[in-house]
Order: sequence, then structure tokens, then C-alpha cells
Amino acid sequence: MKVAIEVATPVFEGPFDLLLHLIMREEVDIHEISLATIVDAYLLELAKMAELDLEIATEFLLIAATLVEIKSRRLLPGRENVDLDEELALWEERDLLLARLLECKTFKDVAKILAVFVDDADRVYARTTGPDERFAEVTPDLLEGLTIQKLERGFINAITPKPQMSINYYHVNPIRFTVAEAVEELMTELPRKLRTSFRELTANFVERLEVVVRFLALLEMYKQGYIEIDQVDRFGDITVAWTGIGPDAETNMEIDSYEG
Amino acid sequence: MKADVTVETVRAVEAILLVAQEPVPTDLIAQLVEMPSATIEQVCGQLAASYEEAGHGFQIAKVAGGWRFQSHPDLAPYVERFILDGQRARLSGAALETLAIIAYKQPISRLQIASIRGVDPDAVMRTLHGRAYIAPVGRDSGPGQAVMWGTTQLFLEKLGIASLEDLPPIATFVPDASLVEALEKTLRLDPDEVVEESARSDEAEAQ
Amino acid sequence: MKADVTVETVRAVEAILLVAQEPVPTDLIAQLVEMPSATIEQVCGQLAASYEEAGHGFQIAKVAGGWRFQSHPDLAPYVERFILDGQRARLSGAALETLAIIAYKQPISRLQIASIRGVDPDAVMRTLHGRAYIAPVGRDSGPGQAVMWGTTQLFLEKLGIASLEDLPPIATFVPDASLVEALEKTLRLDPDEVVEESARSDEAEAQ
Repeated sequence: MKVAIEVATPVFEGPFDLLLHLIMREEVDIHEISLATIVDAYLLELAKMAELDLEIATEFLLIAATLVEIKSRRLLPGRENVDLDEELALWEERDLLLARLLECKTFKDVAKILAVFVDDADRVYARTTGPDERFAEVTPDLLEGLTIQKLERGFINAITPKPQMSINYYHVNPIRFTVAEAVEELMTELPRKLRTSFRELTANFVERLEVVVRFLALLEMYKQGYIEIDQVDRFGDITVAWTGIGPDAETNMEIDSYEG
Repeated sequence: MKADVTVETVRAVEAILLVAQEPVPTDLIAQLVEMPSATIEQVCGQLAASYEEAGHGFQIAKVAGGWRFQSHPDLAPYVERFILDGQRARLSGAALETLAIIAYKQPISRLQIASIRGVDPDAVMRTLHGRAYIAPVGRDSGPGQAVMWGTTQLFLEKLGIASLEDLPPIATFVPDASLVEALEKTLRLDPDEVVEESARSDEAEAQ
Repeated sequence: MKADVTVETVRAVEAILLVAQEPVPTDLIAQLVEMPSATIEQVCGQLAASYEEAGHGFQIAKVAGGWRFQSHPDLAPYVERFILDGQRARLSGAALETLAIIAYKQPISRLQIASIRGVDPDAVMRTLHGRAYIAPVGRDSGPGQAVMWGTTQLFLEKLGIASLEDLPPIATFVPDASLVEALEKTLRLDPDEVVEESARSDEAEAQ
């Protein structure tokens, strides 16, 4: 018997954390891992985050894209017309993801041991008292050579704001829009075009991330019944057709309903 | 104690450690009491054992590269009552994970940490640096000349260990085979295997 | 020991005295371990006698109305050598900054100093207090009743000035609003002094 248990949503420390959580949960629950379930759960978490935080980390989306690619590769088998380069690229991405998940898991386990060390160490208190006053004469005079000018300089140093050495090391710009915003854009764009392709819809985007966001938005609209998606060749272009019907075309659609 | 270690040497070691404000390296003690370092290491170890055996409320321990007096962990409740701000600053899970990466991979840049954790470690690293558990240890020789980070003496004290070598080897933490298999299976590209898999589990359920 | 004094009580007394910065009054120990003061007085006296008998390099002594650990007088030469050899004589940059903040901003709490310097000034302050260059001058009237610190007469003597008014006025080097604003911002932010010395090195250098 399977009982659905409502678990308080934990705060995930990054995409690997989330993915590990989902995979391990699956393993424990049903001893069989369903990629489809995990991808859906991942996208669901992602959608929740996208609504909460516009500055959502790019990694989440990049990994979502890889997961979705792997999933679609499984769902749409077909050995002919395979672009070998793209096939290889997908293998590489998969292996990379696997390696990074393992590394992440390794350090999560290390952190648990460090926590044990810290807990033990927190229970002892070091003696830091120093020599007593009997040794005052031996103790070197710390203020020897101190002048009021040096003291003044010390004070100026202390109150001068320190230069921030932090560098922006993310090569990807922060996300300028969310999946929800992409859906909104597409909802105005698609009824005019009626029929288009994914490549066309993303032709003007420079950032891979923007493409991913649009892709997730299309998946969402597909689930809601607004569009039809067709991919003739695997890794080929995806045609997108506006159906003109939706669950409720009048009201705003719910974005956080990836499960299905 | 070894025959050539006088009572005075042992007492001198006790006196020095008692007035020290931070862990005293074995070499410094050796120099002060004019004995070989190896002997002092032994003296300190034996003192530690004898305090424990006598059931004292204090210990001698080797922490962050030196020896120090500290209260016995059993008595933490009393000491915490006495030291009003005895509550130690707690480290978040994110802080511990970041420390774990830095401890084992140092010297390491922020970017490298970011790529392992999958999230921006900036805020966490600022906290860790503010508490002096990590510090810049140099610059990368590469084109970006990224600041490279390492752990500090205070980190060793926070963990109560004498040196980084007291950390368990990283090989201890390699995820076990079942998890590796689960991850691999989940991310498998080939659909045939997935079918096989579910067939197998059908079988299992039928039994 | 008296029959009603448990081993734990004796060990707790040892632990408390070991970590104490100042002599601990008998009444305070009694309160912490929940025993009558008379009993604690006896326990401390007996501990002192037993250390002497065991020939330890440290003692427990009653000083200024309280009990404390101290090095045994016999071993003063070693302690003196340790103080001279093991420690640096000059005030480090970090210690100087802390002292300057206290001199200019007194009365000031430890927390306020920490927020200006961005690192925990605890170790440095302990050293400065130990040398009687700074001293507690009262308590904050606010809810926390934080201890407020100021410089001492000895500090003025060492600096060769008659009063604090002889220090160059602060206003001359807070020239414009933008710096004040920048400063306020720094106070609100987490410390991020990448190239600054860590709190740990403060401690090491200050001694």
C-alpha cells in the first residue's frame, strides 16, 4: 500500500541537492527509479522556485534541460536519423551530470562527519587565560613606540571601508525572466503565428538559459493543452502548433502544475 | 615516563600549557624545556592519559598543531552555565558542505566551489571568512588569477583536531555502490534497459 | 572529600576554574554546581592540597576573593622564558586598530567594535585588557546591558598624553557624506575583508 505523505518542502541547497533528494527518495520508496517521476518532481520544484525567486540559479535550469533531454531520448526511441554529434553531446552531458552528482553526494557525507567533529569540539572549552599578574614585568610592553599619529592612522584604517574583492564569476547573466513570464509571452505570440518551430521561437536568444526557459514554458503549455508539439526527428526541430483551446483560456493559467 | 624525563620537565610542561592562550607547538615546548621534541610529544600524550585516568575535570589535548588545556567534554553543561555567551555559533548545512569542500580540495577558488555545490557560495564563504575558518591562501597562476582559499588554524580548533591529516581520507566517503547504481540507472539513456528493469520489478512484485 | 560531595562536583569545579579568565568567587562556583558555599570552599582547598601533593606544575589558589588556576611558583623561570620566546612584542595592525577604536569611541561594547572591524576582537581585547591598556568602564543601559570598554590611565601614560582630548579629533578625517555613507554600508554588511588578516592571526600577533 502506498500512502501519500505530505512532507514539508525542504530548502534545497542547489540543483544537485534537489536531484539527489528526489532520486534517493525514489530508491527508498519503491526500489525502482522512474526517471519520468523524477523529472516531473524536479520541474515541479523548479516551478515553485521560479515563482518564489526571480534570481533562481542558472544551474537548476541547465540540469532541468539535461534531464528533459534524457527523458525525451528514452520516450522517443528511434535509431534512424540520429545526429551522432548530438548523441555524443548528450552522453557527455549525462556523464558529467552523474559525476557531479556523485561529487556533491561525497561532500554532503563529508559535511556530516565534520558536523560530528564540530559537535564534539563544541563541548570542550579551551583555557585562554594567559599568565597571571606575577609575570607582568616580564611581559613585553605592547605599546612601546606607539604614538598618537600611529593611533590615529589605526583608527582611520579601522573605519575605512575595505575594498570588496568579490568578482562576478558567473559567466551566465542572471535570468531576466521566469518560466511564467515566458508562458505569458508565448500566449500572445503563438495565437498570431498559429504554427511555428522551437528554433524559430528561440532564434533571437543568445543565452542558452533563455532557450531553456522557453523550452520549459512550451512543455508547460503542452501539458495544459494550449499547443501541440511534434518532433519528427530526434534532436530535430520541434514544431509548435497553437490549438486555440486550453483548460480555461479566460483565466490566468496555473504554472505550478507540472505533474501529469 | 621515560627514565630521562625528570619530574621538573613534566611540571614545566604543565606550567607552560597552563599560561598559554593558544595551542603550544611541541617544538616550542621542547625548546623551552631543552628536551627533544619526540620526548615532549610523549610527555604530553602521557600527561593527557594520566589526567583522564585520574578523572580530572580538565584535559590536555592536541589541537591545531599544538597542545592546550581544555575543559572535559562531560562538564560542558557546567561550563556553559558559567560562560554566559558559551553558546557556540552553529554552522549551517551549507556552511559545513562548503567547509568540507575547502578542507579537502584546498587551495580552491570560489568558482570551483560553486561548480561542485551547484550554487553560489558567496554568502556562505563570507560568513566562514568572517569567522576566520577560511582564508585566502594565494592566487591562481591561471589567467583569471582567482583568489584561492584554504582552511585556517581556527578551523582545526573548531573541529578539535590537530591537523588536516586527522580528517578521514576522502576515499571513506565515496558513495556506496547501490547509490551509484541508482543514479546511473536513473540517468540511463537507453530505453531498452528501462523496459527490462520494469519487467524485472513486475516479476518481483508478482512473487 | 566530604561524603556528600560527588566526583562530578569536584570535576565541575576544576572545569569552571580552568576556563575562567578571572578568579571565580566561591559563591559563584557554589551557585553553578548547586552546592553550599562552605562545601565549595572546602572542595577548592582540598583540590589545592591534592595538586600540591601530586606535584603538578599548576596550582589552585585563592586570589582577590576568588579561586583560580595558576602556574606553580617553582616553575616561574619556564613561564618567563615562554612569555619572552613564544610571543611577539609589538602590537599588530589588527590590535592597533582595535585599540584605536576603543580610544576614540569609548565607551564602546565588544559587539560595536566587532561591527566596525568586521572580525571578532575577542582575543585582541583579552590581551589589551590583560596588559591593563583597556578596562570595563560600565554597562550599557540598553536591554543587553553589554559591558562597555574604555582606555586606562596606563594607556595615556604609555602614549605620553595627559588626557583623551590630546588625541587628534575624529571630525578631521571624516570629510564628506559619501564616506560616512560607505561606512554605514560596511557596518550593515557581512565582513568581507578578503586580504585582511583573519581573526586568528589577530590573536597570534597581538600577543
